Amino acid sequence: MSETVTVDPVAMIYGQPMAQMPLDLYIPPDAMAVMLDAFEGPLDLLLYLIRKANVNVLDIPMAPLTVQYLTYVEAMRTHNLELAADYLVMAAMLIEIKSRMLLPRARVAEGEEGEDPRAELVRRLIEYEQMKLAAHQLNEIPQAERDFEWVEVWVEKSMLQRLPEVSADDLKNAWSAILRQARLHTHHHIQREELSVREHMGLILRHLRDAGGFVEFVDMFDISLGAPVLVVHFLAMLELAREHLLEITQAETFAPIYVRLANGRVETQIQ
Amino acid sequence: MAALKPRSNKTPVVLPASMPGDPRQMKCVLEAVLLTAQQPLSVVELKKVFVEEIGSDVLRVLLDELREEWGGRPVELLQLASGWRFRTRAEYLPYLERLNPEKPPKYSRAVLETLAIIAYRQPVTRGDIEDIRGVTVATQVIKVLEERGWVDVVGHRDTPGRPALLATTKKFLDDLGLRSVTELPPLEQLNQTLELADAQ
Amino acid sequence: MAALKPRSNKTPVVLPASMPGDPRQMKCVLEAVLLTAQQPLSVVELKKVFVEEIGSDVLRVLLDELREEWGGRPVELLQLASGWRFRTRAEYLPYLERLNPEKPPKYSRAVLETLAIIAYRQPVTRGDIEDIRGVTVATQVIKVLEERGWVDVVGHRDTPGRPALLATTKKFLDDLGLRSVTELPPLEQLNQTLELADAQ
Repeated sequence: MSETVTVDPVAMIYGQPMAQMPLDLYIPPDAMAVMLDAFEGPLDLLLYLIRKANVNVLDIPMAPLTVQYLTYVEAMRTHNLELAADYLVMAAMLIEIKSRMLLPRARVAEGEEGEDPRAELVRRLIEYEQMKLAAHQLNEIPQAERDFEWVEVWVEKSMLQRLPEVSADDLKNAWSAILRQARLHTHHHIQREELSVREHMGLILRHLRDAGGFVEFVDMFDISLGAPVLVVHFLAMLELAREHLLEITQAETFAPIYVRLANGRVETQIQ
Repeated sequence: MAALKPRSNKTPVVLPASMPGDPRQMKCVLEAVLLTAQQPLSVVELKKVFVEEIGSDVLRVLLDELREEWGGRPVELLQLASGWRFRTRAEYLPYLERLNPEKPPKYSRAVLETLAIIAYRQPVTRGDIEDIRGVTVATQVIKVLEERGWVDVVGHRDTPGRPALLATTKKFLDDLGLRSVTELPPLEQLNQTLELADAQ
Repeated sequence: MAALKPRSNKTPVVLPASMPGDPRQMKCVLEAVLLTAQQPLSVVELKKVFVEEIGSDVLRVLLDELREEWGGRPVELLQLASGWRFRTRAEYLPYLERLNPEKPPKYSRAVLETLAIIAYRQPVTRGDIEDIRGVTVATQVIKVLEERGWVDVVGHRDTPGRPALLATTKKFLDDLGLRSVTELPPLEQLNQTLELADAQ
């Protein structure tokens, strides 16, 4: 597993032997600065190095990787790039792994090997790589505002005429207020009235209005409504006559009785 | 470096060929633009949308066609002073309203009391209402109720000036969910309640 | 006393008869409401639009039909995490951009990787993100995502310092056209030779 260390070192970096010169190490300083700045961190840099070497992540050759990593970190320093402490922590970790791999593997149990010193690094690399790819895929998904717009058709609210709501209770309360008020002005009395008679007074006036102001008495009644309604209707008619709102006429005995609006005039302003 | 592409215009979908001479495609573009616009778009602005030069006359024809195509839909394309815009038809506003209900407006006390008097004492003249309320009834108050279709003139009292007699309409009953005026809260109860309340 | 149903149809506008059993009319109403909505509308919200009681299943069928009817149009109806909403198809963006050349938000790799970690590993603390990325996460990075409304704090881990637990929001899913986190692209199963997406 660790046969890579057998190559003769070509250089010593941080006291470590360098197996071979990183092949792509010479890059014009400006380009180098731009490139180094593009790494998202030590894991990103390590992934880049591993990809360049086209090696199996499960069997990382620690020595050359460590050498290359340190070379890049050194390059970052010389270019005065802001070098996060994370890079140095990673350097220490790499060196530690590498040195542990030089030691004979301690036997944990019969026939079993102890954990590979690279295991934790591999796990982290794989996880980071996975998230890096996921970030790339996320960015491919069409995004609101960047790749599409939401439809939002204009609504002209003023086109909706909002009318107040009134309930029978509102009327009752209004009436209570009126009664209280009326009590203060004792000069007039509000008596209890037979409501249905009042309603039928309106119905009769409307009927006459719609009929041109003149209707035969018997046509004023709808027999199908039943006796109580007919009586109320009749009472309403008498009340209207008493208030001089309509006239009931009969030319002679047994002749048809006619009901007409007082003055026989049709109210022209009625729609 | 695996620099992620900042923009993802790598939609697999082929861009619509919007060459002049494909009016259907151009109308689709106009539709997309107008459905998402936050304000009316003028013909000048709409021309900017296309890469090719498009005559204002051509654009106007397309817009007219688009307006017609949307004819029977719940949303209509309008030409306003400042440009073209889609707008929801008025008859759908009540549905939108139900989604985001606002507090309904209220009638003034004068309107409510006048309505109560007309409802309970109909038919009544304006003079009757004034007698009962003890104050002058503004013409506006009666007008509000007439415009609402809740009150109308059913005749005239045969007294000097022939004042109009006001009564409630069938629409009033319908809108209040009543079958007849007799279903209004009875007055006698009210009187008693009031007397009881006052006695305490 | 007359039991009154609260009435809400007080518009002078005639309501379209949207009796259950007129799916075409109901779809028109849904269309009007969805085309004008300022955010996705859930099935529960859409039900409120109708006066009558409508089953969720019926509504879903109508929505599916509506989505299909809009199939070939420049605008599409989508089911998102927080509900249904119309949006323009991606291929129309170039036209919209020409009208409104404002640059859309473009996120750095740091922001995107942080977002990916939150989306796929949620809920996570900032420490978790730093562990995975191997670098310190700048406050600004999280702030960008929070301000977009894509990420928020959903709790605190019961460890020293009680670090905030971050998760993605419904808006994040909505803005990406997704109904659920499970619709995110599946994670690549990497175990052999590492290959970067842009490896050439």
